[in-house]
Order: sequence, then structure tokens, then C-alpha cells
Amino acid sequence: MTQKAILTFNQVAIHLGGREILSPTSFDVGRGEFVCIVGPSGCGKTTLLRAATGLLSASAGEVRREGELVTRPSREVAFVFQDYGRALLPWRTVEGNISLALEAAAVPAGERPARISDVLAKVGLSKHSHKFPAQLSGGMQQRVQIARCLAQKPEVLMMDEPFGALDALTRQSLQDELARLVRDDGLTVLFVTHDLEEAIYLGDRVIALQANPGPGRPSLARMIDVQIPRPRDQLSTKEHPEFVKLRRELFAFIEQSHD
Amino acid sequence: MTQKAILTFNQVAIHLGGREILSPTSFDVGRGEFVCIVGPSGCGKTTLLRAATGLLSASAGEVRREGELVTRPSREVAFVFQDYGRALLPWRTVEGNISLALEAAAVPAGERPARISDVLAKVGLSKHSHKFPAQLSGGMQQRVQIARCLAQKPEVLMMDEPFGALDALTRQSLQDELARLVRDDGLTVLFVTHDLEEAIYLGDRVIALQANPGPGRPSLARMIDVQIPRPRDQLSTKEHPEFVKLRRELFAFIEQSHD
Amino acid sequence: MIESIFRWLRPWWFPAIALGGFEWYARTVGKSSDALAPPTAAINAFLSAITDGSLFSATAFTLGAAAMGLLLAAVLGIASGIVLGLSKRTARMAFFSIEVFRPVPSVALIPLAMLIFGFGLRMEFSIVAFASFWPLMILTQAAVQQVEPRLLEVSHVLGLSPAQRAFKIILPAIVPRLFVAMRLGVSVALVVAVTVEVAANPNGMGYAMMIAQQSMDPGLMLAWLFWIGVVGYIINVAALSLERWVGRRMGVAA
Amino acid sequence: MLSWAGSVAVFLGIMALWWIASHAGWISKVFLPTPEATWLSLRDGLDEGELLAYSWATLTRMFEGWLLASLIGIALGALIGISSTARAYLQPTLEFMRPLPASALLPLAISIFGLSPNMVLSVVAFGSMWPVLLATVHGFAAVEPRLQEVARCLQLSRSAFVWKVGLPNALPDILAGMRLSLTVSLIVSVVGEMIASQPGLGQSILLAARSFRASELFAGIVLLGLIGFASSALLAAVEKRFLKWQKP
Amino acid sequence: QSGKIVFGYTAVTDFASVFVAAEQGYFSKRKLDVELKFIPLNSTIPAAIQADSLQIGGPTPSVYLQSVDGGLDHVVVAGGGLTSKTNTGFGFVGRAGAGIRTPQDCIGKKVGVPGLGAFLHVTFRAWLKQNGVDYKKVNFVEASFPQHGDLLRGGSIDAVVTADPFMGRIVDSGVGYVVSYYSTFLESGNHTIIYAAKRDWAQKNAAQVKLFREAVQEAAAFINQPKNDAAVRAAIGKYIKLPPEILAKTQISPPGPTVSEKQLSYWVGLMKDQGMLQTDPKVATLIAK
Ligand SMILES: Nc1ncnc2c1ncn2[C@@H]1O[C@H](COP(=O)(O)OP(=O)(O)OP(=O)(O)O)[C@@H](O)[C@H]1O
Ligand SMILES: Nc1ncnc2c1ncn2[C@@H]1O[C@H](COP(=O)(O)OP(=O)(O)OP(=O)(O)O)[C@@H](O)[C@H]1O
Ligand SMILES: [Mg+2]
Ligand SMILES: [Mg+2]
Repeated sequence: MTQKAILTFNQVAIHLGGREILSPTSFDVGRGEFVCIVGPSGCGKTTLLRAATGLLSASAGEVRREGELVTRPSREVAFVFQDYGRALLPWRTVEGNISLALEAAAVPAGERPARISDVLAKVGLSKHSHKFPAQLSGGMQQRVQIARCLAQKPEVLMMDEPFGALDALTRQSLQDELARLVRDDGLTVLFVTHDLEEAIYLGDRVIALQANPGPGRPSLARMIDVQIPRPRDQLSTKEHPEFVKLRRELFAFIEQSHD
Repeated sequence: MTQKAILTFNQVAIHLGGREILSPTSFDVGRGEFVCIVGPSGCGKTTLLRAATGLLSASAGEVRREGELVTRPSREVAFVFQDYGRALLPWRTVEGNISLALEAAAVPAGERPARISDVLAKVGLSKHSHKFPAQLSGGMQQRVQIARCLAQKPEVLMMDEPFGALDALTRQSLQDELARLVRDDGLTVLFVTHDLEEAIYLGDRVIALQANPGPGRPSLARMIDVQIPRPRDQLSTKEHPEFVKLRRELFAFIEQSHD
Repeated sequence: MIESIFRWLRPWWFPAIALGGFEWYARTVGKSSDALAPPTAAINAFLSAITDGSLFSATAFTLGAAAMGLLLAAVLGIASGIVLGLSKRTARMAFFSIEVFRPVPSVALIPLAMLIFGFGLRMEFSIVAFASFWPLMILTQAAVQQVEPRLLEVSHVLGLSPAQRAFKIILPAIVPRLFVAMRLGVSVALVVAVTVEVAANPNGMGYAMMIAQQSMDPGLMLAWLFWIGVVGYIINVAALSLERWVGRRMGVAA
Repeated sequence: MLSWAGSVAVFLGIMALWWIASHAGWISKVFLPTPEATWLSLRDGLDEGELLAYSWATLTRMFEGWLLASLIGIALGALIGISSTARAYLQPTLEFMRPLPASALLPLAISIFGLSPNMVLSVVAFGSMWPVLLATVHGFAAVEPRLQEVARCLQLSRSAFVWKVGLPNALPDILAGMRLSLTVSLIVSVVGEMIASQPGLGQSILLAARSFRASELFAGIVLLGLIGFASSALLAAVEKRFLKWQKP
Repeated sequence: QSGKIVFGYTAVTDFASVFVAAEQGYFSKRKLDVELKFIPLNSTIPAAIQADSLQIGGPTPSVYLQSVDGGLDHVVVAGGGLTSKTNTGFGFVGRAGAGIRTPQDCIGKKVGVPGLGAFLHVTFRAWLKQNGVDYKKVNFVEASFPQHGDLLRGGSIDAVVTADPFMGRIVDSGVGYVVSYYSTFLESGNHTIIYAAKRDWAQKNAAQVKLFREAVQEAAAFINQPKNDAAVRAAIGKYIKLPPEILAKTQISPPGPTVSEKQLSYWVGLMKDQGMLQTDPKVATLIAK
């Protein structure tokens, strides 16, 4: 890529519970780039994302952001957790949960309501701002989490299966919303998904991980550049020959690497 | 359908927090039938499933199973919760969590290991039987929950987005596993998903719900019979003209009903 | 090296300052007092109590009474706490009675218990049981109310019997909070046992302290007070390590 | 409404048991008076205004001691809950002080600070601080790991973490602890009145017990029960208001 | 079973007759198996007797009469020490600077007593009344003996009714001075401690009661011989652990092994006068034959 790398993985390996979860893996993410990560369940996608954020420290190798070693989370990096049910404060309403991010960033109280209603509109929850998480459906909870991350106005967005709990249409509209945001604000995104089409549709690049690569081999099994022009849209892009080709290629790879 | 109904919904409405979540809805589910429920996020799918199980009582109308009013859960009905992270006992290993269902059904201790390893094999977690939920990835946790429900050997299986957290291939293999089980054991399944293709691929019938149907109108917006022969398979079925037609039809409907 | 010594010393700063201050006070202002003695005098008295063996028999009695009372209170308190935590209706039914009886000070029951049981172990442990029953019950109830609702739904869907639900879902789920309750219960039991001995029962550490006071030996009295603190501390440390051990067994922070 | 009736019915059942026990002579009337005799003593004491004044004295002592205990308990608990340095310095000392009975500390405190109401108040606060302290420490330690990660990602400051995550998360525990503390505070107030000779229900109970006036002793206990009930009911209402999110 | 007698005592020298009887073998001589048990608080003794934890106990007359007043059916089987005009072992001590010189000066002052309603409190009030002072205008607070000196020094009370050795130490250290050895103005020869038992027990074990009383009488005779002073103090020292220098100086009240109706009536009179009794105890029925 032409842009300077904002995130660098250098031979990053991670051990948990005495086992090597992630085998030494290296790659770069450029500024404003949208990188999708796919791979079978339990192959280490979440683990990789946590290491990239600094929630977990690498057992070997190093992760750098803007050239600096990542040792702990930063407010420039937002994280959408896979288990949305646990990542919300149960004692705060939807509004309150989003406000948390603004409070952390010391946004003046006067500006908060406007920013909150702004992000709530983006995820389609304007009507539910006064509900507690326990009163929301799974998909709505996940959208609250996404809204909180957007409110944070981060440079880098880490998303761990953010759309997994959403119905097809909400999902599509959020995909497009996200793509627009990334383009407008120059966001960098690391996006874990198990939906190959979603990965190709959203990504500038798709990274495929494999589970238990065997000794001496990296977890990173495949890296595919997605050369489909932007802006993309749900109808034409999915019929684009490149899209069809990549989907077939990726699917074949995953199928073969699956145990 | 020809079979006698095992589940009957008769003008079931549900109010929560002072709002009508589910507007009066009636339908039947036949014995051994596989019914999929789709609809936008927050439209009441989970709520419907909870009422069918007896975890929630209807505010109006009645739910009957085998002719009897459903007032509380029964061991004949298994439930896969959408928020898998919370539905597992964090202090029991994978094995222990599955064992819970066997203990509830008073299965002799001697028989349990065999049945546990049997269902673990079905969901592909044999190698992780001694891990605690906190040591599992999201998808693995969800598979543990599915395994627990299978171990229960229920008559009716309620599944709330069971495959939402799984990668495409694990998902496909579990879909096929489920279809096989249903056919072999004559299971009845109520299956909530946001993936329309999945709904058509698995279901004998697809029920589409809508959010806020307006006064006097039911939540149930559309009921589609899936006349695709069984056994189905991932390749040919998805190219079946009926499949393609239904997908288009359902998609169009959902798109129009989405606000 | 030096840093690690400092780390090791950290817990000792406050006690050292407090003891030093007390030593100074007892040697100056309170010099002619009949109720105070400097800690150094207490140490001497303590050493003689160890050598004549009175320390151990008195400690054993108090601990025995406290343990028996606590055991009874724990069984009853946890069981009723679970019932009250699970059933809102029972909780409301019992609320009035519980809240009226709970504040009855255990010291006010001493005459009654003494009349029924006389001196000895039984009167002491029954008062200890009464006093530690309430905190155990209240904390258990609060803990049960905080059990993840999804897990209770799981138990319903699986058709667990009430006993199974209690032992397989609720008890393990409230274990961390139960330990907090037990640690509180332990100190309540110890405090009440000593109080009963001070006020009436001629046995154990409280009684020994009372004798020391009445025979004008404030040093020995302070030594007993200090020893009671040490015993409580040791029990607490033991409870904490048990808690950690159970926690590891249950996959917490694995 | 119905459960209130049930609640009263349960209570009346216990009263009936008392009536039978005292009339049938299961326990000597010297120690267990009849409910009627207790009622008479209660009425006489209230008529003379003496019991009322005592109750008021005990009530204020209890509330002041409890407020002090709650403030110190929550502050210390939060400090220990989030700062490992504070934990290293403070916790062992606190754990050592926790099992020291107020009944044994009072004589020392009397010798050093004299027989002042403030001395009794500090002992009440000391004795009733532990439930709040322990509950707060636990509430902070038990924050859902995912929420801790959320806080780290948002880089919440220490104090923001305390106010926005730690305290709300510990609130159910703290409130349960405060409910216990309130009772302990009442009990220690009574003990303090007994040992440090302060006017209040404790002293009147002690004197009644000493002169074997069981009905007066029970009248005092009944008043303590009522005080305990009223304050607990008040706290339960507060609890409901603060924990609305638990059962929305 | 009419075997062992457990006897409960408190830390005062008025139990000397029992200590001596035990040490001199007067109990064993009569085949009485008496175990002496130290009880920290005098007022718990009647309950312990009622619960059969003690067969005989030594409450003060005021505690005893109040327990009878409350409905316990206990009788007097023998007596401990007596009041005496020469006893300066306890008295009324004022705080240096509080300016208390006469009984009248007590009005409105805070006076510490070791037990509200206990021996010293009752007798002190009797003395106040004798001097025409309304004791209701005196503010009595309870404080245990060892604290009296500290409390006077700290200024939280103005005077105390206290006893040796605490009294001596207070005077020596200069924080207080003796206002009056007030008991020397009161009637002498009344009990400071009486030995009581349950009525059923005393009736069923009449023989033992008699032997017990005889043993105490023999001990009283022993105590009354000045040459036995050292042995008496040794016996006291064995059961009440006092520092030797204090033990050597303590005044021992004269023993009163038998209790007469007149002696008991004195206390009934005092207590009724001070509103401490609700019924009218029949003294004649309270003394075991
Ligand atoms: N704390 C832990 N201790 C030990 N092993 C762990 C721990 N956390 C995760 N693992 C293991 O690490 C592996 C990778 O987990 P991770 O959550 O990264 O998977 P994933 O790729 O996100 O899967 P999914 O798509 O199912 O969410 C799993 O095999 C899991 O068992
Ligand atoms: N306890 C409750 N109190 C009030 N409202 C509730 C409660 N539980 C759910 N709701 C509301 O009911 C509606 C339907 O919720 P439900 O969980 O059934 O949706 P769903 O169709 O399963 O959505 P998703 O696909 O996002 O899981 C939502 O709008 C939600 O806000
Ligand atoms: Mg994951
Ligand atoms: Mg749902």
C-alpha cells in the first residue's frame, strides 16, 4: 500500500493457558485502510484484535501503532466487543452508556446530547435512548456498543463480529454507514467477521487466519487485496466479477484449511 | 400440514415495560416441523421464542404444547439462548456444562461421559472438553450451549440465532448436522435467525415478523412454505430454483417492511 | 533488595505508628492509670500467658463456641437467604418479622440464654448463632438476587429440581459473595462470643480478659485484646486462601 | 397489598407463639414476660415520656454512627478496591482490627477519651463499618472483566472508574452492607450505652435486666425492633430507587 | 444429684469466709464437694443459680432482692461480709478542683459509681438522703473501678464512689481527694454479700445447706482471730488474683456467716425507699432454716 502504516505486527505470537493461540504473525495496516479478518471459530481472531488494542500483551514479537509500542489501550482506538451483553453498563440507559465515552474524553456536558443523538441516529436507535440494556434485544445491544465506539471519534476502530447479531437489512445499512464513515473521517478499521461476503464487501484487504498452523508456520494463512472500486453498493458490488472471484477463492481456501 | 400440531399460538400478544412487543399472533407448528423465524432487529423474535418455551407468559391469548397450556418450561423443550456468554455456568468446564442437562434428567453418572463426548463430537469441540467458558472463543461458547441442548434429547428445540457467532464453514456443518438430527429423531424446531438464506435452507416454513405492525394488525407479517425436497445440501439446494425464488421474495418483503 | 524490604514492610507502618503512639501515651499521660498499660507490658504478660498454657485453652473454648454457632447460623442463614432471594413473595411475607427481630442486640439475650442453658458452651453458641444468622441471611439473599438471570432461565429450561437448582446453579454462582458473608460472619461470631464471655459466661478469652481487668493487670488485658485480634486475623487469612483455592477450582481468572 | 397482609400474619403467628410460650410457662415469666405485661410496661414508659426520650437518643446515635460508618467504609473500601498500594498498607491493619469486639474496646476508649458521647459515637462507627467496607471492596473486585476492558479502552481516569463503573457495580453490595451496618450500628449503640453509661434504650434495657424486670426489658427490645424495622424499611425503599436498573 | 456444690463469687474480699473454708478444709471435713467459680459480673449470679449452673452464689443484697422482686424463688443460705463503722476501704472521692466538700455540693454534679443500682450506689444514695440531699438531682453514671482514676483525670466526671485499691491510687496521684468515708456514717453490721440458692434445691439438700453454713461459720471464727490474718489474705489471694502489695493492704470486712431477718429488712427498707422494689418481699420466707 502507498499510505504509511499506522499499525505494524511484527512476528506477534500469543500464548494463553500454556498453549500457543497465535503463531508468529506479521503484517501492516495502512492509515485509512479497512482490513477484514476471517478464519474458523477459535482460530484466534479475537485474540489478535485484543493484542492489536493492547488489551493483551504479545508473548513474542511486537505490535506498534504510529511507530510506538502498543502496551495499553488508547482512546484513539475503539473496540467493539463480540460479547456485547457484557460490554454495556447495565445500570446506565442507552444514552448513558454512550455518554460514558464522551465523559472519558472530557467532552463538555453541553455538547454531549447532540453527539449522542447523532450516533444513535446512525445506528437506528433514536427511539430507544432511555432504555436500560436489559430492555433491549441482542441486536440493539450490539448497536449501542457500536454507537459508543463511534461517539469516541477514534482513529482506529477494532470490531469483533460487530454485525453478527443483526438481521440482514440492519446489517447492510450499518455496513454502508460504516463504509461511509471510514471514507469521510479517514478511519482505520480492523474488522473480524465470519461472513466472507461481508469481509470482501467491506475490506480493502482480507486476512485469513488458520487454527493450529503447525510448528514454525504463522497463523496468518492468506492475505488478499480487494481491488473493487469504492463507493461500493449492496447490489452492483456483489455482482462485480472481482467480488465473485474473490469469494470463490476465499471460500475454497477456508474449506481446505478447515479441519 | 398433515401432522398434528405440537405447538399452537392463539392470538398471543406480549407487553413488556408498558409497550406491546408482540401484537396478537396465531400460528401452528406441526410435529417434526422445522419453522424459521426472521425479522428486523428488535421486532420480537426472542420474545416470541421465550413465550413459546414458557419463560415469559403471554399478556393475551394462549400458547399450547401438545394441547396443554404452556405456563412454564419443560424438559422436553430445549432453548439455545442468543447471549451464549451468559447462559453457561462459568464455574463448570465444557464437559460440566453439558453434564448439567444430563443431571437434570437424572441420567445415571455412568452413562454421562459417553453422551457428553457424543454431543461434543457433533459440535466439533471434543478437544476442548476440559476448558472453562472464559477460555473459549465466542463461537465455541455457543457450540457448548448447542451441545447442552442436544444432550437434553428434547422433543422441541428453540434456537435463538444459534449460529450467529460461527464462521461460515462451522456454520454450514452445524446446519447440516441439525437437519440430520431433526430428520432422524423427529425433532421439532423453532429457529430464529437473521440470515434469510439460512432460514430457507433449513426451514419447512419461514415466518417473517414485523416491528410495530400498527393497531389491530398481527406481528406475523408473512408465512412462506418451503417446498424444497430433503435432504438438502449446501451446493445444490442453494441453486434450486425454488430457493432462489423464495430468497428473492423474502428479501423483497423484508426490505419493504423495514423502516 | 532494599525495595523488596520496603514492600514487605508496608503493612507494618500503621500498626507501628499506632503502637508507638500508644506506648508513649501509656507511659506519660496514662502513667497512673489502672486501665491502661504500655504495649511492652502487654508483651510480657502475653509471654507468661503462653508459658502457663491458659492462652490455648481459653482460645480453644472461644473458637469452638464461635465455630459451632457460626456453623449453625451458616446452614440456616444460607438456606433461608436462598429461599428469600428466589421468592419475592416469601421475602415480602417475612420482611416485617425479620426486620423486627434482626436489631435485637445479642447482649439483651444473654440473660434469657443464661436462664435456659446456664453457663457454658450452649448458651454462648446459641447467642453467637442468633447474632451471625442475620448477616449471613441478608448477604445471601442479596447475592442470590444478583445471580445472572439467564442462568436461572437455563435451570428452568433444563427442568432442574429446586434442590438441584440450589446446589448446581445458585450456590456456585454466589460463592464469591458467600465468602464475603462468611468472613463477616466469622468476625461477628468472634465479637459476639467474646462479648458473651465478657458479660456473663465464665469461659474463654473474654473471661480471661475480664479476670485480667478485675485483678488489676491491664497489661494482661491488653495482651488478650491483642491476641483476639491476632486470632481473628489468622482466621481471616485462612478464609482468604480458601477463597482463592476455591476460586481457582472454579475457573475464576484461570 | 396481599403480601403485606401475609407479612403481618407471619408476625402475628410469632406473637401468638410468644403468648403461648409465656402463658404455658415453657420459660419462666421472670425472663420471658407475657406480651400483655410487655405492652403495659411499654405504655407506662411511653406515658412517662422516659422511653420516648431514650428511643430518640438511641435513634440519633444509631443514625450518626451509621452515616459515619458508611462514609468511612465506602471511602476506605473504594480505596482498597482500586489501589493495590493502599491495599498493601491498610488491609492487614484493618483485618486485625475487625475482630476486636466493641465491648472490649470501650473500656480502653473510656480510659483514653473519657465518657463523652463522641467517644461512643466513634466506637459505634468503628463497630458498624465492616459490612460496608467488605461489601465495597468486593463490589469493586467483582467488576465484570469486560467492563474493566471497556474502561481501559476508554482510558477512564481512576476517579472516573470509581464513580462510573466501580461504585455503581458495587452498589447492590454496598446497599446490602449498609443495611447490615444499620443494624450493627443499632446494636453497638445499645452496647455502648450499656458500657459507657450513656442515656438511651441500652441503658434502660441493662437496668431492667439487672433488676429482673423482664417486661421492661422486653419493652426496650420491642422499641429496638421497631426502630430497626422502620429504618430498614426506609433503606429498602432507597435501595429500590437506586437499583431500578436491576429489574427494569 | 446431691453431690457437688458449685459456688459463684466475684472479685471482692467479702467472700473471705468461703475462701477460708475451702483453704482450711472446712468443706472437705464435712464431706462437701464445693467448687469455687469466679463470675465477672455480680448481677448474672441469680440467673446462673436459676439455670443450675451454680448451686450457691453470692449476689449483693440489692441484686438478690431485685431478683426475688422479679419472681425468682431463691433463698438465703448464709452470708458474706458485713458493713462496719471502721471500714475505710471505700468512700466518696471528689476530683481535685471540682470543689465538692459536702453532700450538698453533689447536686447537679456527675458522679461515677461502679454499678447503677449496685451496692455502692444504693448506700451512697442512702447517705445523701440521710444528709437531706435529693439524690435525684445528682447525675449518676456507671464506670468500672479501674476507670475511675482516668475519668477523674480527664474531667468527664466530677466525683466517684470508689473502693480501694483504686481509691488509694487516685488520692496518691493527686487527681482526687476523699470527701467522705461515707459508710462510717451508715448503720453497721449489714451484709455486703449474701449466699443464695434456689428454694427447691435448698429444701432437697437441707443437710448440705446446714453443713455449708457450719463450714462458713467455722471460717468466720478463723477470720476473726487476728493471728490468722496472713492465712486469710493468702486464701483471698488464691481466688482473687491481686498484686501482692495491694493484697497486703486491703481491708477485709468482718464476716457475717448467718443472715437475720433484721439484717435483710435493712436492705428491703433502703431499696423500697429508693423505689427499687415493686413488691413487698416477705423477709421471713427468704431465709433458709
Ligand atoms: N483466557 C484463555 N485461556 C486459555 N485459552 C484461551 C483463552 N482465551 C481464549 N483461549 C483459546 O484461544 C483460542 C482462540 O480464541 P479466540 O477467542 O481468539 O477465537 P476466535 O477466532 O475469536 O473465535 P470465534 O470466531 O469463535 O469468536 C480458542 O481456542 C480458545 O480456547
Ligand atoms: N424486559 C423488557 N422490558 C421492556 N422492553 C423489552 C424487554 N425485553 C425486550 N424488550 C423490547 O422488546 C423488543 C423485542 O425484543 P426481542 O429481544 O424480542 O427482539 P429480537 O427480535 O429478538 O431482536 P434481535 O434480532 O435484535 O435479537 C425490543 O424493542 C426490546 O426493546
Ligand atoms: Mg472471537
Ligand atoms: Mg433476539
